[in-house]
Amino acid sequence: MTAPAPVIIVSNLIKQFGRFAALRGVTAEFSGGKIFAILGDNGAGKTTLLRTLAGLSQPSSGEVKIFGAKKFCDVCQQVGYMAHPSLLYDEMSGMENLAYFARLYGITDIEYCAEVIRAVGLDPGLVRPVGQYSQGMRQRMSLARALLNDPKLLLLDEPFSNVDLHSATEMVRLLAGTRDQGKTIFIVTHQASLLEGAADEFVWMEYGKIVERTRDLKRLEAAR
Amino acid sequence: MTAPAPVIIVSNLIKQFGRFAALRGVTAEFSGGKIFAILGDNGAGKTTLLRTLAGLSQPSSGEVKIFGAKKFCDVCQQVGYMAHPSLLYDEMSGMENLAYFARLYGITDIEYCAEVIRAVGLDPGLVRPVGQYSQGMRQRMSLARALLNDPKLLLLDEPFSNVDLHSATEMVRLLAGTRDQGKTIFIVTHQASLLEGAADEFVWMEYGKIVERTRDLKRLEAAR
Amino acid sequence: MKKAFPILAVLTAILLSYALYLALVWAPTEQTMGNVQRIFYYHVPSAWTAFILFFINFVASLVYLIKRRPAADIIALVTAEVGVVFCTVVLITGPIWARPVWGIWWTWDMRLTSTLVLWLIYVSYLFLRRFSSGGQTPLLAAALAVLGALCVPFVYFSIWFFRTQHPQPVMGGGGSIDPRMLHVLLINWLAFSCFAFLVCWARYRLEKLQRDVDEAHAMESLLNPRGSVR
Amino acid sequence: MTPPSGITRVTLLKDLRLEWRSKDAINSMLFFSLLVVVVFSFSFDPSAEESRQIAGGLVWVAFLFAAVVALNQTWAREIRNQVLDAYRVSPAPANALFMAKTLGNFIFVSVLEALMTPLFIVFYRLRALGPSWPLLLVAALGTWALVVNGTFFAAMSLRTRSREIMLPLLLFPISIPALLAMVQATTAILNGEGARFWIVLLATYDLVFTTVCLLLFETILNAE
Amino acid sequence: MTPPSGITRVTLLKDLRLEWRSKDAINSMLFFSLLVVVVFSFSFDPSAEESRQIAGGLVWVAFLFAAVVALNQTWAREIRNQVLDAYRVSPAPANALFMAKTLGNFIFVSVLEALMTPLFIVFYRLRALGPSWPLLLVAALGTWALVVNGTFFAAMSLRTRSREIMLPLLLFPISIPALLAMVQATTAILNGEGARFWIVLLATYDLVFTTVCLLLFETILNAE
Ligand code: HEM
Ligand SMILES: Nc1ncnc2c1ncn2[C@@H]1O[C@H](COP(=O)(O)OP(=O)(O)OP(=O)(O)O)[C@@H](O)[C@H]1O
Ligand SMILES: Nc1ncnc2c1ncn2[C@@H]1O[C@H](COP(=O)(O)OP(=O)(O)OP(=O)(O)O)[C@@H](O)[C@H]1O
Ligand SMILES: [Mg+2]
Ligand SMILES: [Mg+2]
Repeated sequence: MTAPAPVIIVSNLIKQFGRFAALRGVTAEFSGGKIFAILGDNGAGKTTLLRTLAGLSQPSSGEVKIFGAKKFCDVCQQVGYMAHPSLLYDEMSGMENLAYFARLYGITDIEYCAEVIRAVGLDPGLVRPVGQYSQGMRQRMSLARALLNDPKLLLLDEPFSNVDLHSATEMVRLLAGTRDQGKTIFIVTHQASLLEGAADEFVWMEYGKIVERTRDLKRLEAAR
Repeated sequence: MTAPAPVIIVSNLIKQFGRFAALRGVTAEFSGGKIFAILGDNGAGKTTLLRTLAGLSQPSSGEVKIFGAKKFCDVCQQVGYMAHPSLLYDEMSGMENLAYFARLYGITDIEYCAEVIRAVGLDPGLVRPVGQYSQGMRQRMSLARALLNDPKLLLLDEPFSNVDLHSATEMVRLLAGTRDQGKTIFIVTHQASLLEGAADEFVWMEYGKIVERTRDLKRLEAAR
Repeated sequence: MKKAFPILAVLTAILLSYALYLALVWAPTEQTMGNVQRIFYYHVPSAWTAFILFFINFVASLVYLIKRRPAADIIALVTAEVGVVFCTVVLITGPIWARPVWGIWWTWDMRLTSTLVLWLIYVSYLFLRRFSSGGQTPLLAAALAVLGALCVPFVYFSIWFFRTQHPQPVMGGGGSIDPRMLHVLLINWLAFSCFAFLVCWARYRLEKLQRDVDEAHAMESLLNPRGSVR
Repeated sequence: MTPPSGITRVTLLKDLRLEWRSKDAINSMLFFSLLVVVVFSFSFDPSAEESRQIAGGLVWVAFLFAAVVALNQTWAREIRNQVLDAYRVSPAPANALFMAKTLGNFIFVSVLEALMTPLFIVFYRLRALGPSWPLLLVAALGTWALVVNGTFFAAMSLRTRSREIMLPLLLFPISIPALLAMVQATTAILNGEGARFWIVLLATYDLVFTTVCLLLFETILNAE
Repeated sequence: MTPPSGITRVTLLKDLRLEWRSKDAINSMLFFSLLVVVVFSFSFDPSAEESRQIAGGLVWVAFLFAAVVALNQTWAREIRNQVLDAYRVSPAPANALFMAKTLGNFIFVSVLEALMTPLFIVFYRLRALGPSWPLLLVAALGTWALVVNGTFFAAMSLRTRSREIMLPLLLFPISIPALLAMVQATTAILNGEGARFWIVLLATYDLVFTTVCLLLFETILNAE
């Protein structure tokens, strides 16, 4: 592998909600092919940062460049986003959901959708609607949706909260595998210990700023 | 302290949702003055068990006895319940919330409510509505509501999910203190490690049954 | 019990065909309205049957509220369903009759209106049963059934002033009806009641079976060490 | 113990205070009722003699639709963070809550009506031929009929799918007698005829349905 | 890339399939429209000559109320698990979604009207004096006017608190010209007079508002 080039450049990002600033000047560069774990206390601005990266939230000031593009819609084909809610239709089966979202990305190949489902360890033949899946299954399906367009950049918001330890470790393994294929992955989570072996860098946020970036979780936890 | 007497007796509790049995015969006795951590995979039936104990969900068959009473309403003065949602009005300040709920328990003393808020480490003078609290503050306020009637039995559902590590450890400390005053506490959680020092017993649920009760978390985690 | 069902079914079929013969052939033709009047033998017995079924629904719902017996809930469900069907028959035969006789499909007459309101109430009951989630459907439905039944007398009082175009009750009213017509009417009513009872019974057994199957599934998942097969 | 009436009072006060504080509901309902009147006058040329003669019906249909929109929001605040569960685990009686909600809605809808009526009078140039004070009585009784059933059915539809559409489905059929009585009484009074019968009918309806709703509400509230 | 029209098609088909599968919405709307007709006929004695003369207005007001209730549900499915965010991060154009929703609502409301009209005709014994086929044109144009604005404003009110009440607040004022045109055209046609002016007015209204909504929708969708 060649040395990874910066995939995301964030400069002086500020996001205000009324009088309150959720992001108070975030400046950072993130290089490709790595897993970044974004940690921080409640209200630190992690979700806001991720939504801004995904173009779902317009920053009050500052700039985000993804793959060199300033407008998110220019690169949306290459980004996958997974939020805390599932972003899936509860009434449709997993396969129907993926088939629909695939069309939004211009993919019409049904067999390909089935493959993605298999990749996250689910059975594409399941006819049950997603609403009746267990929490763990739903999170996987949600991940499958984010992986659908074979994105080079993955943004995941609390993928493990409310998921049992077993399912969580399995998901981490899956993500590490994806990273090894050269993808860049951002994971916001409160359960840093799950990512101890997998993440390449831990990013600590506090009061709307990135205050520390380190490879050593132990040291970070001791400091905070 | 004298030897604790059984506070909760659950016999052959079954709860069905249509064709699906969420609780499949839970039989157990829990003695007073302890912290019980209820663990288990997603969908194991932990929340259902807790809701049944709190009289919010009627069992399909089987019986719950709390402090010897079969009907929950006879002992509701002595039970505190905290769910995953906050059970608070987002539009009122913490103090107003507590003042209202206190009235439901026949408490009219405002100063007492302020004390409870102080006990969970918040400032009773805060005028902001609860909806604008950070997640961690809201969880604390929710705990304050559960503690309001000075209950002998506390039922807590995932009090730490989405709460940062720092707030969580503080909450555990607070609960341990409450236990030392002779209260019985049930905590459903996926973050067992937080309770390692504090819980007196770990209860492992699987497929709607209690399959193991132990004092040794390490052994439990190794086995599962 | 189970053996009685086919016997009753056969008897009902015979009775129904006999009643059909009486209504279409044997009964005298009405002088002013002509043959269209024969719809009378379906219209009126359906109405009476529907009323009886709704009454049973009310009683069963009360019983359920007090005793919480699943059987009462099933009875309430099936009587409401079958009652709505019979009430629909009244609401369809009425206008069919009204068109040639009165020259209009519908008028805001007291009898017509009260039937319509009754129908609306019990359809909303069925809607509630269908839409409510979770295991507490019977309770909600029973509560609604009681409120709905209480509403009926008010419906009658609130529309009594509507000028009425509809014939007065046969029973206990003026009684100006040909005895042969009355005979046919009563036989038809008997046949309809038997039929309604039969349908209710079949539906009861079906529903009971359905619930038993659910129960068995739940029991199976109780015994299965890995939980239900999900 | 706070007596039930005390709990009704605090709950009602809390609701009123919250309404007042946000003024959201009030403002939007005001505007809504204005709009309804305007839409009606566009649809039914108010200067036409015919429209004036059916003004009694117009007014009540407008009130009914406004009330349905208002009633749908009744329980919204209580289920937002599952606050209703907090009420249910407390020793406060269910009927106190029901009375508080009904009274709250009664006040709310009455205010609406008080604001819409002058508009109707102006737009449709209504003039009563006889004494018009009995209209007040009719309005009060009729509003109570709508509101007591509406509150009850709104609580019922909490337990159903597609909550919003359920309320009119349940409320309309049962309210038909009350609606008829209101319309007839209004028309009679406007035309200078006696409305004694209708008023007695309405009063009986109110009495019967209030009693039964009170008897049944606990069951409804505790159904999951 | 799937072209916009293709995405409109799949989205529309998905919505129709889901509606069809549950049939909930259809059935309940059917019953609701029946109830509206019945409530109207109780309030406005249909046998009275006066009510028959304003039947054009009655029909449209009934349609308007039914449509508002229906439109309020339009986006419900899309915001349930924040599926809308999944749409927004995809490269699919916003207008494709808007057209799909508008068409879906148009079909839905048209079906409603087709079902309510015979009821009105029977209950109010309506009979057109002139040729009645232009009524179809008026209905189609009028429905489109309601639906295109309704869909737009429903999307807009997603971002506001008290969502349900917002829709009529926004929709009614803007729809007043359309409503007026519809009512006048209907009355004119029923009375055998020409309605050319009103039809041209409606068509222009439709054209203008459809264009403007399409131009603005992307902004609305991407506003947080
Ligand atoms: C248009 C819709 C109509 C409806 C909803 C309707 C409804 C009913 C109902 C509910 C009853 C049973 C009432 C009772 O026994 O208390 C009934 C009875 C009867 N109907 Fe109708 N009806 C309709 C039209 C007609 C017409 C057009 C005629 C004939 C002119 C008619 C003739 C009768 C007669 C003769 C009875 C038996 C009288 C009695 O025993 O009550 N109905 N109808
Ligand atoms: N729409 C909004 N309006 C007002 N304030 C907001 C909004 N969204 C977020 N905030 C505020 O911005 C701050 C950062 O929120 P954010 O959701 O990014 O935190 P977070 O780091 O994800 O926290 P958590 O760990 O609890 O998810 C919080 O204080 C929150 O109250
Ligand atoms: N209202 C309901 N209707 C149908 N099934 C339900 C309902 N509530 C819970 N269940 C099912 O019962 C099972 C147990 O649910 P419960 O919420 O008790 O699990 P849990 O142990 O709390 O899981 P988690 O860790 O995800 O919170 C799950 O499979 C769930 O799907
Ligand atoms: Mg967050
Ligand atoms: Mg749970």
